[in-house]
Amino acid sequence: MPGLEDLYREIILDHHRNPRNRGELAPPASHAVGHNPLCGDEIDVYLDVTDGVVSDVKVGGQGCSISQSSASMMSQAVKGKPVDEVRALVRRFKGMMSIPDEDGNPIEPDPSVKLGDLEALQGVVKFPVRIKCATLAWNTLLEALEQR
Amino acid sequence: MPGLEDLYREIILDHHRNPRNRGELAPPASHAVGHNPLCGDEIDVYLDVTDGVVSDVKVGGQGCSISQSSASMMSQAVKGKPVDEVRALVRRFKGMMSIPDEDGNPIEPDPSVKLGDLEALQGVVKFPVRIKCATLAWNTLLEALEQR
Amino acid sequence: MTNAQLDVAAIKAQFPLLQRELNGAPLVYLDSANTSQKPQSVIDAMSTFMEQSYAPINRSAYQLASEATDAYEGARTKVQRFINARRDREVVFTKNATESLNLVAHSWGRANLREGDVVVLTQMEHHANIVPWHMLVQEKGIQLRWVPLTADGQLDLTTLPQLLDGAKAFSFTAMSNVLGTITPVQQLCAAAHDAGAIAIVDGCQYVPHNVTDVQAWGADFLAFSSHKMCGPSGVGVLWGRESLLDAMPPFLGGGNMIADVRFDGFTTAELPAKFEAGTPPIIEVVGLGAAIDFLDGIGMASIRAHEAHMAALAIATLTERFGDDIQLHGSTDTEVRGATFSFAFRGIHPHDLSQVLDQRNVCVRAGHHCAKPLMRLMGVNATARASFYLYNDEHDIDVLADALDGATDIFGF
Amino acid sequence: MTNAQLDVAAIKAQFPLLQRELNGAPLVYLDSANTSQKPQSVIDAMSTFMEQSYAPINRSAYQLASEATDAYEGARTKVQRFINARRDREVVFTKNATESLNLVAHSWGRANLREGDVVVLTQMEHHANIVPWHMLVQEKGIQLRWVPLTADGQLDLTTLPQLLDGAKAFSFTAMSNVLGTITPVQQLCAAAHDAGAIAIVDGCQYVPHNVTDVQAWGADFLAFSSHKMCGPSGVGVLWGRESLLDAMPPFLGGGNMIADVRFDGFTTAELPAKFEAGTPPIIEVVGLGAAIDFLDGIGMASIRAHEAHMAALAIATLTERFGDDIQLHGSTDTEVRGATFSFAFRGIHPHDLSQVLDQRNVCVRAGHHCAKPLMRLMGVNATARASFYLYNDEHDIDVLADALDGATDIFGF
Ligand SMILES: Cc1ncc(COP(=O)(O)O)c(C=O)c1O
Ligand SMILES: Cc1ncc(COP(=O)(O)O)c(C=O)c1O
Repeated sequence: MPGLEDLYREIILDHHRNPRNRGELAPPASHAVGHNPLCGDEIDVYLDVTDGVVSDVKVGGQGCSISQSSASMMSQAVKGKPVDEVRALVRRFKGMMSIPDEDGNPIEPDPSVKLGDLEALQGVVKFPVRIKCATLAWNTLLEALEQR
Repeated sequence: MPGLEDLYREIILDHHRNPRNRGELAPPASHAVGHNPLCGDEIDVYLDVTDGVVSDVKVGGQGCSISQSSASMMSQAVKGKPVDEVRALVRRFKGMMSIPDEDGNPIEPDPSVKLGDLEALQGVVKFPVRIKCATLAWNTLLEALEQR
Repeated sequence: MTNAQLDVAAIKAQFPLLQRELNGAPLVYLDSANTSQKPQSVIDAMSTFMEQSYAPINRSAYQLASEATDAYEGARTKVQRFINARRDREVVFTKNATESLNLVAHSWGRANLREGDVVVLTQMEHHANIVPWHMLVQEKGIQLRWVPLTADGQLDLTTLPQLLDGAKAFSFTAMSNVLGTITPVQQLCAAAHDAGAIAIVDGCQYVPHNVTDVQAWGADFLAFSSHKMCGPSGVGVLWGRESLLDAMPPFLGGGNMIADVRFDGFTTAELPAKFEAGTPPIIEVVGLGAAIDFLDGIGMASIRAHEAHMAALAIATLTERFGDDIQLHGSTDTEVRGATFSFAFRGIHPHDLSQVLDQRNVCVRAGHHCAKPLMRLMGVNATARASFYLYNDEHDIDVLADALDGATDIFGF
Repeated sequence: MTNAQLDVAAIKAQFPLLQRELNGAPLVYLDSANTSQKPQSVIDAMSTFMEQSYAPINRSAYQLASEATDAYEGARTKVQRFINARRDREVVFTKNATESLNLVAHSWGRANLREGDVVVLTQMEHHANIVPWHMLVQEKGIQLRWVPLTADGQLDLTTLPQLLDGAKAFSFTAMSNVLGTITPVQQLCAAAHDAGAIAIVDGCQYVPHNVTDVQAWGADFLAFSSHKMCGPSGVGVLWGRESLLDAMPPFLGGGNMIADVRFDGFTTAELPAKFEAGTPPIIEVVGLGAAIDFLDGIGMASIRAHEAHMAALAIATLTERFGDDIQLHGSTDTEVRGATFSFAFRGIHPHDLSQVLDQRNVCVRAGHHCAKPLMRLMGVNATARASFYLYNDEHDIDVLADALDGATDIFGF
């Protein structure tokens, strides 16, 4: 059994205690709500995109330490990034979570996409039930991107 | 395992080979069709009742030796009997087949009701799957009685 | 209250999974409200049946098939007796309680409910007793009314007559899977009947833990699942009042449920076959029969007494140790609650809590427990839930408490 | 054709029930088209799972639950590979093939069929692929058309284009449970698609006996049952094309199939959860996974070859011994038939025949085989049916023939 220290890295607990970019954005910002039907967690992602760049992002909702810190780290990572880089990052992150691509094949890591702090979430893979927690914010982000 | 001789008594095989009262009765005779959904057997019972007495009865349809001979013996047994005696006989016969009454209780044999040749069907009880074959004609008879 | 009635150590010894050690320590399984573990006798009954008597039922004439049919139909009689139903043809085997409730909503509902008709539910229902009715809202335009709750998680019956006024059905749980609340089933059935409504009881959480008597209740339908009562997955029960079942249209179509099929139509078989389309869960029904034998051997009244004792002890232990840091949802009165506890602990998210408890082999569920409307009412997304069954002992409560202490070390804020 | 590929003695040895002796003689089980026996590996997989890893799936965070979830979802992947589906989310676990077909008729049918719409079936369908459509005739006023049969029990495809003209769905069996006929599935799927209809395949009798490839077929839905393929009862499969499943409304409502539930409505979960309401047949799905491992270990192509050999040998033996006294229904061409034989013998009613065969421990089914429309077409109420599977050997054919001879002694007329 993998140890809890693999899951609850200090940086994760920090984001959990002090979540970044909490709040809402008024329309015309896009807004998506993600549910984890297994545990009832809900995440709101608000997104402003200006000239193809994520100019602002806010996160709302409730969830466990993993889903909350993943959302917080996600918000930091995507803010100011061009939309196509954001998409590449989502893909890279999902690959790290061993989520397969559309065709069910493993996602090869793209070395040009840097994960930075997000690597702290790597340990989640050892706790398969928590993968859905970690990816919730990211799927909701994708939905918010679709809505534009 | 009970032997086949318990099931296929000579009198049963005789009724199977030479079924009595085969045929149809024209309306206003009542007519009911019984299905054994398990094996697909079908039995037609036609019934004329005059002054409270079963004045004529005919049997149609197809089935196995047990259902056919039971129908044939039934037709002999009820012809000419008052309807209430017929009902008592059905009850007695079902009791012999260890069919419980409406409330799920065993039917006590009523010694005043004579089974006669029908006792040959007693051995069917040892072959529970065949009980439905033996009772098919009798249930259909009840239905034909209801229809009047 | 003493625990003299139940020899838990002896019971626990009959559950192979509870002998399992993970990371060098035994499992403390506190998730029986979700699904229960299986005693050796049930496992063996299924294996032996497959090894010696497996065959199609109700279809073939040979001896093996008739042995299998006897085993299957024998289990039906066991279920009938276990819930004190009047006749065994009132007992329908489904795949789970969810199918049982869908069967009622679909078959009884479609035949008896028109636009504007009212069905009354309670605010603490499981999704299985909500979504099938929502589907009828969408399809038929029926209306739902909800019995509200008191602060300690019991049904607030003050407005029940108004809610039931003009209603066609009242469908409610006999025991909440979130709060542990046991509802006054007999009284609720009577209230439904007074209003001219039928009474549908979700017995998922009640039947495994208490003496059940559908005739004493005066209920019209009862749904429950084998897997929560020491039986296998893959089989549920719908009991229904004969006259209602007889009058209902069929649910699933196929083999076994027909009297005749032609190119241009079909007629249905008698009860209970009418509602058992296709090859039934033969092995599983046999397993359920063995589970009933097992539970009967211990005695449902003793099981209930043990669980009331466990509930009282859990409340005492946890509040003593953690005071205001733990919030146990639901009533503290063990007369109206079973041994299923949702709780909040020191602001730690239930998912994290269950992860940390798992480190000590304590299995509790975290989530919405398929009762999202209730969760919203409680103002939470999720709770942690510890549920005790006949194989849990007093020591398990201490292990839980110790493990909770450990959680604080990580999320110490 | 030789039988070099299959070591039947070794296979038979793995089935405990086939070792059983009744009245001092071994069983000759010839009713696998009805339901199949279970190998030790399947029985053990279920017991071991219950003893060591049983827990709720997809709901709880602790390690035991995640082991159970892996076992359950791992079996889904096995099924996916076994039928060569594109993705595992296209694989839905039901309670049996009957539920699978009802699911399609109900959910796809209700969403896509209006009054007057045409669904095409064949005259040799099982009730499970007739009655759900009859229900839609009653409820929605759809129309059914029937593909006729040739004299030797194959599909008569001469009028297929006309029958399919304007049809919305074509639902057909890949192999008849009465006649043994294997239908040209790929061609039928293509014909359906040419006409703009979807193709629904009842694979109950095909999947256990042949290599299945839903992508090569170009099918849209496939239904089959675990219990006919060496797996436990209580679980069936519906495979569906992802785009169709995604677009369909749910079937049963309850836990697991929802994304959200409120007092005023619900939203559905993603595939496959959307169609798996309530606690699924966890233990049974694990058993099905073990059955697939077992069948894969032998190889479906070898199983098919063995059964073609058995079919040819049965035809040769029985006609040689009984000439015109036996009438084997269906084709004699083993390219288009499996080893399932309905037959008539010397005017003896099938029920009586099976009773007499049972005296020699030969288990055959007598009845309408849930195909009453076909029976009427054949001009009979019932047939006797002997069906062979991978554990039947050439000797079983001889025992059957000897037992048939014995029947004449009693009904010698
Ligand atoms: C061709 C065919 N379709 C459907 C079914 C129904 O399968 P089940 O009874 O497992 O639902 C069967 C088996 O009885 C069958 O042989
Ligand atoms: C109160 C209640 N109702 C219904 C259900 C549904 O039971 P199942 O999942 O066995 O269908 C459950 C269990 O999950 C329950 O606790």
